Amino acid sequence: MLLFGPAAIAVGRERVMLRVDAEATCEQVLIAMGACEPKLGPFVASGRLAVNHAFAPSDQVVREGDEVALIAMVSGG
Amino acid sequence: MLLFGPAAIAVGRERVMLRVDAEATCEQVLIAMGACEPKLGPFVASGRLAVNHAFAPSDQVVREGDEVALIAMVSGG
Amino acid sequence: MSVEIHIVEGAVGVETTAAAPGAGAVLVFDGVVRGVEEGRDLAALEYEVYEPMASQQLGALAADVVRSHGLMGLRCIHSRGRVGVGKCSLRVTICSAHRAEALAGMGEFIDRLKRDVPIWKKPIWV
Amino acid sequence: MSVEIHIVEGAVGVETTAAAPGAGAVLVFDGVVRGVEEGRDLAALEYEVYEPMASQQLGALAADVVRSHGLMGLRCIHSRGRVGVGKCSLRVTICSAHRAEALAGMGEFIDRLKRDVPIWKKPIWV
Repeated sequence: MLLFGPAAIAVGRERVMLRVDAEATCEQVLIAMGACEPKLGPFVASGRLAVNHAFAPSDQVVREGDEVALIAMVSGG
Repeated sequence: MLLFGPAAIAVGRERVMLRVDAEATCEQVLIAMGACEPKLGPFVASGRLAVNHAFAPSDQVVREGDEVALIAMVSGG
Repeated sequence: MSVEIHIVEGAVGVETTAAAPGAGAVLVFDGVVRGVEEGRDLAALEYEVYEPMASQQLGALAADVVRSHGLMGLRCIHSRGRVGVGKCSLRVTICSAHRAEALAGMGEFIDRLKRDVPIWKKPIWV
Repeated sequence: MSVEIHIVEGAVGVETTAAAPGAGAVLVFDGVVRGVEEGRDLAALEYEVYEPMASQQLGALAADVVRSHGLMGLRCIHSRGRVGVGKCSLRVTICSAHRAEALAGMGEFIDRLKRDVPIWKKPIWV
Protein backbone atom coordinates (compact mmCIF):
# COMPACT_ATOMS: atom_id res chain seq x y z
CA MET A 1 0.00 0.00 0.00
CA LEU A 2 1.45 3.36 -1.05
CA LEU A 3 1.63 6.38 1.24
CA PHE A 4 2.34 10.01 0.37
CA GLY A 5 2.88 13.38 1.95
CA PRO A 6 2.15 13.74 5.67
CA ALA A 7 0.91 10.13 5.93
CA ALA A 8 4.27 8.83 4.71
CA ILE A 9 6.07 11.23 7.07
CA ALA A 10 3.91 10.08 10.02
CA VAL A 11 4.92 6.44 9.67
CA GLY A 12 8.40 7.14 8.30
CA ARG A 13 8.03 5.23 5.05
CA GLU A 14 6.29 5.37 1.67
CA ARG A 15 4.71 1.93 1.67
CA VAL A 16 3.19 -0.39 4.25
CA MET A 17 2.49 -4.12 3.94
CA LEU A 18 -0.92 -5.26 5.02
CA ARG A 19 -2.37 -8.78 5.26
CA VAL A 20 -6.09 -8.89 4.44
CA ASP A 21 -8.68 -11.51 3.48
CA ALA A 22 -8.78 -12.61 -0.14
CA GLU A 23 -12.04 -10.78 -0.86
CA ALA A 24 -11.42 -7.71 1.30
CA THR A 25 -13.17 -4.50 0.28
CA CYS A 26 -11.59 -1.06 0.33
CA GLU A 27 -13.46 -0.29 3.53
CA GLN A 28 -11.97 -3.40 5.20
CA VAL A 29 -8.51 -2.47 3.94
CA LEU A 30 -8.82 1.02 5.46
CA ILE A 31 -9.93 -0.44 8.81
CA ALA A 32 -7.05 -2.93 8.77
CA MET A 33 -4.63 -0.15 7.95
CA GLY A 34 -5.76 1.97 10.91
CA ALA A 35 -5.46 -1.03 13.24
CA CYS A 36 -2.04 -2.06 11.95
CA GLU A 37 -0.53 1.45 11.94
CA PRO A 38 -2.22 3.61 14.60
CA LYS A 39 -0.29 6.66 13.40
CA LEU A 40 -2.32 6.45 10.17
CA GLY A 41 -5.57 6.96 12.10
CA PRO A 42 -6.23 10.58 11.11
CA PHE A 43 -5.25 9.86 7.51
CA VAL A 44 -7.51 6.83 7.29
CA ALA A 45 -10.36 8.87 8.79
CA SER A 46 -10.05 11.74 6.31
CA GLY A 47 -8.63 9.91 3.27
CA ARG A 48 -9.74 7.68 0.46
CA LEU A 49 -8.22 4.65 -1.20
CA ALA A 50 -7.15 4.71 -4.81
CA VAL A 51 -6.97 1.36 -6.58
CA ASN A 52 -4.99 1.29 -9.82
CA HIS A 53 -4.85 5.11 -9.94
CA ALA A 54 -8.56 5.79 -9.47
CA PHE A 55 -10.55 6.58 -6.34
CA ALA A 56 -12.35 3.38 -5.35
CA PRO A 57 -15.80 3.04 -3.77
CA SER A 58 -15.71 1.56 -0.28
CA ASP A 59 -17.30 -1.73 -1.42
CA GLN A 60 -14.78 -2.36 -4.22
CA VAL A 61 -12.86 -5.61 -3.71
CA VAL A 62 -9.08 -5.34 -3.74
CA ARG A 63 -7.38 -8.06 -5.80
CA GLU A 64 -3.85 -9.40 -5.78
CA GLY A 65 -1.60 -7.23 -7.91
CA ASP A 66 -3.74 -4.09 -7.53
CA GLU A 67 -1.81 -0.88 -6.81
CA VAL A 68 -3.44 0.46 -3.67
CA ALA A 69 -2.68 3.97 -2.36
CA LEU A 70 -3.93 6.02 0.57
CA ILE A 71 -4.83 9.48 -0.70
CA ALA A 72 -5.14 11.74 2.33
CA MET A 73 -4.58 15.41 3.13
CA VAL A 74 -3.66 16.40 -0.39
CA SER A 75 -2.24 19.91 -0.76
CA GLY A 76 -1.66 20.64 -4.42
CA GLY A 77 -1.77 24.08 -6.01
CA MET B 1 -22.90 69.40 -23.20
CA LEU B 2 -20.77 66.47 -24.42
CA LEU B 3 -22.24 63.29 -25.90
CA PHE B 4 -20.54 59.95 -26.53
CA GLY B 5 -21.17 56.55 -28.08
CA PRO B 6 -24.74 55.69 -29.08
CA ALA B 7 -26.09 59.01 -27.70
CA ALA B 8 -23.80 60.97 -30.04
CA ILE B 9 -24.76 58.68 -32.92
CA ALA B 10 -28.49 59.12 -32.17
CA VAL B 11 -28.37 62.91 -32.54
CA GLY B 12 -25.57 62.95 -35.11
CA ARG B 13 -23.15 65.09 -33.14
CA GLU B 14 -20.87 65.03 -30.12
CA ARG B 15 -22.09 68.12 -28.35
CA VAL B 16 -25.42 69.87 -27.91
CA MET B 17 -26.07 73.43 -26.74
CA LEU B 18 -28.67 73.87 -24.04
CA ARG B 19 -30.07 77.04 -22.48
CA VAL B 20 -30.92 76.60 -18.79
CA ASP B 21 -31.59 78.84 -15.79
CA ALA B 22 -28.58 80.27 -13.98
CA GLU B 23 -29.02 78.03 -10.95
CA ALA B 24 -30.14 74.87 -12.80
CA THR B 25 -29.43 71.54 -11.13
CA CYS B 26 -28.23 68.43 -12.92
CA GLU B 27 -31.75 67.03 -12.76
CA GLN B 28 -33.12 70.14 -14.47
CA VAL B 29 -30.40 69.96 -17.10
CA LEU B 30 -31.29 66.34 -17.87
CA ILE B 31 -34.98 67.21 -18.20
CA ALA B 32 -34.16 70.15 -20.47
CA MET B 33 -31.94 67.91 -22.58
CA GLY B 34 -34.70 65.34 -23.10
CA ALA B 35 -37.16 68.08 -24.06
CA CYS B 36 -34.76 69.82 -26.45
CA GLU B 37 -33.53 66.62 -28.16
CA PRO B 38 -36.25 63.95 -28.05
CA LYS B 39 -33.84 61.40 -29.55
CA LEU B 40 -31.86 61.60 -26.32
CA GLY B 41 -34.87 60.37 -24.31
CA PRO B 42 -33.63 56.82 -23.68
CA PHE B 43 -30.13 58.07 -22.88
CA VAL B 44 -31.39 60.69 -20.44
CA ALA B 45 -33.58 58.03 -18.78
CA SER B 46 -30.74 55.55 -18.27
CA GLY B 47 -27.75 57.87 -18.01
CA ARG B 48 -26.08 60.19 -15.55
CA LEU B 49 -24.48 63.60 -15.85
CA ALA B 50 -20.81 64.11 -15.24
CA VAL B 51 -19.70 67.60 -14.25
CA ASN B 52 -16.01 68.35 -14.60
CA HIS B 53 -15.19 64.63 -15.06
CA ALA B 54 -17.05 63.28 -12.03
CA PHE B 55 -20.55 61.86 -11.73
CA ALA B 56 -22.73 64.57 -10.22
CA PRO B 57 -25.64 64.15 -7.80
CA SER B 58 -28.97 65.26 -9.26
CA ASP B 59 -29.18 68.32 -6.97
CA GLN B 60 -25.73 69.65 -7.93
CA VAL B 61 -25.92 73.11 -9.51
CA VAL B 62 -24.28 73.50 -12.91
CA ARG B 63 -22.19 76.66 -13.22
CA GLU B 64 -20.93 78.58 -16.21
CA GLY B 65 -17.71 77.03 -17.51
CA ASP B 66 -18.43 73.56 -16.13
CA GLU B 67 -17.72 70.68 -18.52
CA VAL B 68 -20.99 68.77 -18.59
CA ALA B 69 -21.24 65.31 -20.22
CA LEU B 70 -24.03 62.79 -20.61
CA ILE B 71 -22.68 59.37 -19.60
CA ALA B 72 -25.14 56.79 -20.90
CA MET B 73 -24.99 53.19 -22.13
CA VAL B 74 -21.29 52.74 -21.50
CA SER B 75 -19.79 49.58 -23.00
CA GLY B 76 -16.15 49.33 -22.01
CA GLY B 77 -14.21 46.12 -21.57
CA MET C 1 -1.28 47.88 -2.18
CA SER C 2 -0.74 49.39 -5.59
CA VAL C 3 -3.02 50.52 -8.38
CA GLU C 4 -2.05 51.20 -11.98
CA ILE C 5 -4.28 52.43 -14.79
CA HIS C 6 -3.23 52.74 -18.41
CA ILE C 7 -5.22 53.75 -21.49
CA VAL C 8 -3.34 52.60 -24.61
CA GLU C 9 -3.84 53.22 -28.33
CA GLY C 10 -5.07 50.07 -30.08
CA ALA C 11 -4.75 46.53 -28.79
CA VAL C 12 -3.20 45.69 -25.42
CA GLY C 13 0.12 43.96 -26.12
CA VAL C 14 1.71 40.86 -24.67
CA GLU C 15 3.62 41.39 -21.44
CA THR C 16 4.94 39.39 -18.57
CA THR C 17 3.75 39.96 -15.06
CA ALA C 18 5.95 39.82 -12.00
CA ALA C 19 4.12 38.80 -8.84
CA ALA C 20 4.11 41.37 -6.06
CA PRO C 21 6.45 40.29 -3.22
CA GLY C 22 4.48 38.07 -0.86
CA ALA C 23 1.66 37.41 -3.33
CA GLY C 24 0.36 33.85 -3.48
CA ALA C 25 -1.98 34.45 -6.41
CA VAL C 26 -1.67 36.36 -9.67
CA LEU C 27 -4.83 36.49 -11.75
CA VAL C 28 -4.83 37.98 -15.26
CA PHE C 29 -8.00 38.60 -17.25
CA ASP C 30 -7.81 39.42 -20.96
CA GLY C 31 -10.93 40.66 -22.71
CA VAL C 32 -10.61 39.72 -26.38
CA VAL C 33 -12.58 41.10 -29.36
CA ARG C 34 -14.83 38.35 -30.71
CA GLY C 35 -15.40 37.88 -34.44
CA VAL C 36 -19.19 37.84 -34.36
CA GLU C 37 -21.58 40.31 -32.70
CA GLU C 38 -25.36 40.13 -33.03
CA GLY C 39 -24.87 37.41 -35.64
CA ARG C 40 -22.76 39.63 -37.93
CA ASP C 41 -19.07 39.33 -38.78
CA LEU C 42 -16.99 41.94 -37.04
CA ALA C 43 -13.68 43.37 -38.26
CA ALA C 44 -12.82 45.36 -35.14
CA LEU C 45 -14.18 47.38 -32.26
CA GLU C 46 -13.55 51.10 -32.00
CA TYR C 47 -13.25 52.32 -28.40
CA GLU C 48 -14.12 55.87 -27.40
CA VAL C 49 -12.72 56.94 -24.02
CA TYR C 50 -13.80 60.12 -22.20
CA GLU C 51 -10.64 61.36 -20.55
CA PRO C 52 -9.54 62.24 -17.94
CA MET C 53 -12.78 60.95 -16.43
CA ALA C 54 -12.28 57.33 -17.55
CA SER C 55 -8.83 57.06 -15.99
CA GLN C 56 -10.03 58.77 -12.83
CA GLN C 57 -13.02 56.44 -12.53
CA LEU C 58 -10.85 53.37 -13.19
CA GLY C 59 -8.37 54.51 -10.55
CA ALA C 60 -11.06 55.12 -7.94
CA LEU C 61 -12.73 51.81 -8.76
CA ALA C 62 -9.44 49.91 -8.57
CA ALA C 63 -8.57 51.49 -5.21
CA ASP C 64 -12.02 50.63 -3.88
CA VAL C 65 -11.81 46.97 -5.01
CA VAL C 66 -8.24 46.63 -3.68
CA ARG C 67 -9.39 47.96 -0.31
CA SER C 68 -12.63 46.02 0.00
CA HIS C 69 -11.12 42.68 -1.07
CA GLY C 70 -7.76 43.15 0.65
CA LEU C 71 -5.77 42.80 -2.58
CA MET C 72 -2.05 43.49 -2.92
CA GLY C 73 -2.36 45.21 -6.28
CA LEU C 74 -4.55 45.79 -9.32
CA ARG C 75 -3.41 46.92 -12.75
CA CYS C 76 -5.82 47.75 -15.56
CA ILE C 77 -4.94 48.44 -19.18
CA HIS C 78 -7.76 49.48 -21.53
CA SER C 79 -7.61 50.22 -25.24
CA ARG C 80 -8.67 53.37 -27.00
CA GLY C 81 -9.35 53.39 -30.78
CA ARG C 82 -9.43 50.38 -33.03
CA VAL C 83 -8.85 46.83 -31.76
CA GLY C 84 -9.07 44.00 -34.29
CA VAL C 85 -10.81 40.67 -33.85
CA GLY C 86 -8.82 38.27 -31.67
CA LYS C 87 -6.90 41.13 -30.04
CA CYS C 88 -7.01 42.16 -26.41
CA SER C 89 -8.88 45.36 -25.46
CA LEU C 90 -8.76 45.02 -21.67
CA ARG C 91 -6.26 43.41 -19.34
CA VAL C 92 -6.75 43.33 -15.57
CA THR C 93 -3.99 41.89 -13.37
CA ILE C 94 -4.60 41.25 -9.67
CA CYS C 95 -2.04 40.16 -7.06
CA SER C 96 -3.27 38.87 -3.71
CA ALA C 97 -2.34 36.57 -0.86
CA HIS C 98 -4.85 33.88 -1.86
CA ARG C 99 -6.99 33.00 -4.86
CA ALA C 100 -10.45 33.65 -3.41
CA GLU C 101 -10.08 37.41 -3.08
CA ALA C 102 -8.42 37.66 -6.50
CA LEU C 103 -11.37 35.92 -8.18
CA ALA C 104 -13.97 37.92 -6.26
CA GLY C 105 -12.14 41.21 -6.85
CA MET C 106 -11.76 40.48 -10.57
CA GLY C 107 -15.49 39.84 -10.98
CA GLU C 108 -16.45 43.00 -9.13
CA PHE C 109 -13.90 45.21 -10.91
CA ILE C 110 -15.02 44.18 -14.40
CA ASP C 111 -18.74 44.36 -13.54
CA ARG C 112 -18.33 47.90 -12.24
CA LEU C 113 -16.04 48.92 -15.12
CA LYS C 114 -18.81 47.96 -17.54
CA ARG C 115 -21.34 50.00 -15.58
CA ASP C 116 -19.49 53.09 -14.33
CA VAL C 117 -16.57 53.93 -16.61
CA PRO C 118 -17.13 56.31 -19.56
CA ILE C 119 -15.90 54.07 -22.37
CA TRP C 120 -17.96 53.09 -25.41
CA LYS C 121 -17.33 50.56 -28.15
CA LYS C 122 -18.58 50.78 -31.71
CA PRO C 123 -18.62 47.75 -34.02
CA ILE C 124 -16.69 47.99 -37.30
CA TRP C 125 -18.34 45.42 -39.56
CA VAL C 126 -16.48 43.38 -42.17
CA MET D 1 -13.37 22.52 -26.24
CA SER D 2 -9.85 21.47 -25.38
CA VAL D 3 -8.12 20.27 -22.23
CA GLU D 4 -4.38 20.16 -21.59
CA ILE D 5 -2.61 18.87 -18.49
CA HIS D 6 1.13 19.14 -17.88
CA ILE D 7 3.21 18.14 -14.86
CA VAL D 8 6.58 19.91 -15.05
CA GLU D 9 9.79 19.61 -13.04
CA GLY D 10 10.32 22.67 -10.85
CA ALA D 11 8.69 26.05 -11.31
CA VAL D 12 6.21 26.79 -14.08
CA GLY D 13 7.91 29.12 -16.56
CA VAL D 14 6.76 32.27 -18.28
CA GLU D 15 4.76 31.72 -21.46
CA THR D 16 2.42 33.61 -23.68
CA THR D 17 -1.12 32.49 -24.22
CA ALA D 18 -2.95 32.69 -27.52
CA ALA D 19 -6.71 33.04 -27.15
CA ALA D 20 -8.76 30.21 -28.63
CA PRO D 21 -10.49 31.36 -31.84
CA GLY D 22 -13.80 32.94 -30.88
CA ALA D 23 -12.89 33.37 -27.22
CA GLY D 24 -13.91 36.66 -25.61
CA ALA D 25 -12.16 35.99 -22.31
CA VAL D 26 -8.80 34.52 -21.37
CA LEU D 27 -8.24 34.08 -17.65
CA VAL D 28 -4.87 32.99 -16.27
CA PHE D 29 -4.30 32.06 -12.63
CA ASP D 30 -0.77 31.68 -11.24
CA GLY D 31 -0.29 30.13 -7.84
CA VAL D 32 2.95 31.49 -6.41
CA VAL D 33 5.01 30.12 -3.49
CA ARG D 34 4.82 32.58 -0.60
CA GLY D 35 7.82 33.33 1.58
CA VAL D 36 6.14 32.73 4.93
CA GLU D 37 4.10 29.71 6.09
CA GLU D 38 2.77 29.30 9.62
CA GLY D 39 4.83 32.33 10.61
CA ARG D 40 8.13 30.78 9.50
CA ASP D 41 10.39 31.78 6.63
CA LEU D 42 10.15 29.39 3.71
CA ALA D 43 12.88 28.67 1.14
CA ALA D 44 10.79 26.54 -1.18
CA LEU D 45 7.99 24.02 -1.47
CA GLU D 46 8.67 20.45 -2.55
CA TYR D 47 5.79 18.92 -4.52
CA GLU D 48 5.12 15.19 -4.57
CA VAL D 49 2.87 14.02 -7.41
CA TYR D 50 1.33 10.54 -7.59
CA GLU D 51 1.39 9.69 -11.27
CA PRO D 52 -0.34 8.69 -13.46
CA MET D 53 -3.26 9.28 -11.11
CA ALA D 54 -2.64 13.02 -10.68
CA SER D 55 -2.65 13.71 -14.42
CA GLN D 56 -5.69 11.49 -14.92
CA GLN D 57 -7.59 13.24 -12.13
CA LEU D 58 -6.62 16.67 -13.44
CA GLY D 59 -7.75 15.70 -16.94
CA ALA D 60 -11.10 14.36 -15.74
CA LEU D 61 -11.63 17.41 -13.53
CA ALA D 62 -10.73 19.81 -16.36
CA ALA D 63 -13.10 18.05 -18.77
CA ASP D 64 -15.89 18.17 -16.19
CA VAL D 65 -15.40 21.89 -15.48
CA VAL D 66 -15.17 22.69 -19.21
CA ARG D 67 -18.43 20.84 -19.83
CA SER D 68 -20.38 22.15 -16.86
CA HIS D 69 -19.37 25.81 -17.36
CA GLY D 70 -19.40 25.72 -21.17
CA LEU D 71 -15.75 26.75 -21.49
CA MET D 72 -13.77 26.73 -24.74
CA GLY D 73 -10.62 25.34 -23.18
CA LEU D 74 -8.72 24.75 -19.96
CA ARG D 75 -4.99 24.20 -19.58
CA CYS D 76 -3.35 23.27 -16.29
CA ILE D 77 0.38 23.15 -15.56
CA HIS D 78 1.47 21.90 -12.13
CA SER D 79 4.97 21.59 -10.70
CA ARG D 80 6.63 18.51 -9.31
CA GLY D 81 9.71 18.77 -7.06
CA ARG D 82 11.17 21.95 -5.69
CA VAL D 83 9.69 25.41 -6.37
CA GLY D 84 11.38 28.41 -4.78
CA VAL D 85 9.69 31.33 -3.06
CA GLY D 86 8.18 33.77 -5.55
CA LYS D 87 8.00 31.12 -8.27
CA CYS D 88 4.89 29.71 -9.88
CA SER D 89 3.79 26.16 -8.96
CA LEU D 90 0.41 26.12 -10.69
CA ARG D 91 -0.90 27.86 -13.79
CA VAL D 92 -4.47 27.45 -14.98
CA THR D 93 -5.54 29.09 -18.26
CA ILE D 94 -9.20 29.22 -19.26
CA CYS D 95 -10.65 30.44 -22.58
CA SER D 96 -14.36 31.13 -22.81
CA ALA D 97 -16.89 33.24 -24.63
CA HIS D 98 -17.53 35.56 -21.66
CA ARG D 99 -15.89 36.38 -18.35
CA ALA D 100 -18.52 35.00 -15.97
CA GLU D 101 -18.02 31.34 -16.85
CA ALA D 102 -14.23 31.74 -16.87
CA LEU D 103 -14.27 33.13 -13.31
CA ALA D 104 -16.72 30.51 -12.04
CA GLY D 105 -14.88 27.67 -13.76
CA MET D 106 -11.53 28.85 -12.39
CA GLY D 107 -12.80 28.89 -8.83
CA GLU D 108 -14.33 25.44 -9.12
CA PHE D 109 -11.31 23.90 -10.85
CA ILE D 110 -8.83 25.09 -8.20
CA ASP D 111 -11.13 24.18 -5.28
CA ARG D 112 -11.52 20.65 -6.60
CA LEU D 113 -7.83 20.35 -7.48
CA LYS D 114 -6.97 21.08 -3.86
CA ARG D 115 -9.44 18.45 -2.67
CA ASP D 116 -9.25 15.59 -5.20
CA VAL D 117 -5.86 15.54 -6.90
CA PRO D 118 -3.07 13.42 -5.35
CA ILE D 119 -0.41 16.12 -4.98
CA TRP D 120 1.28 17.06 -1.71
CA LYS D 121 3.55 19.94 -0.80
CA LYS D 122 6.23 19.88 1.85
CA PRO D 123 7.77 23.10 3.22
CA ILE D 124 11.54 23.54 2.92
CA TRP D 125 12.41 26.03 5.66
CA VAL D 126 15.16 28.59 5.35
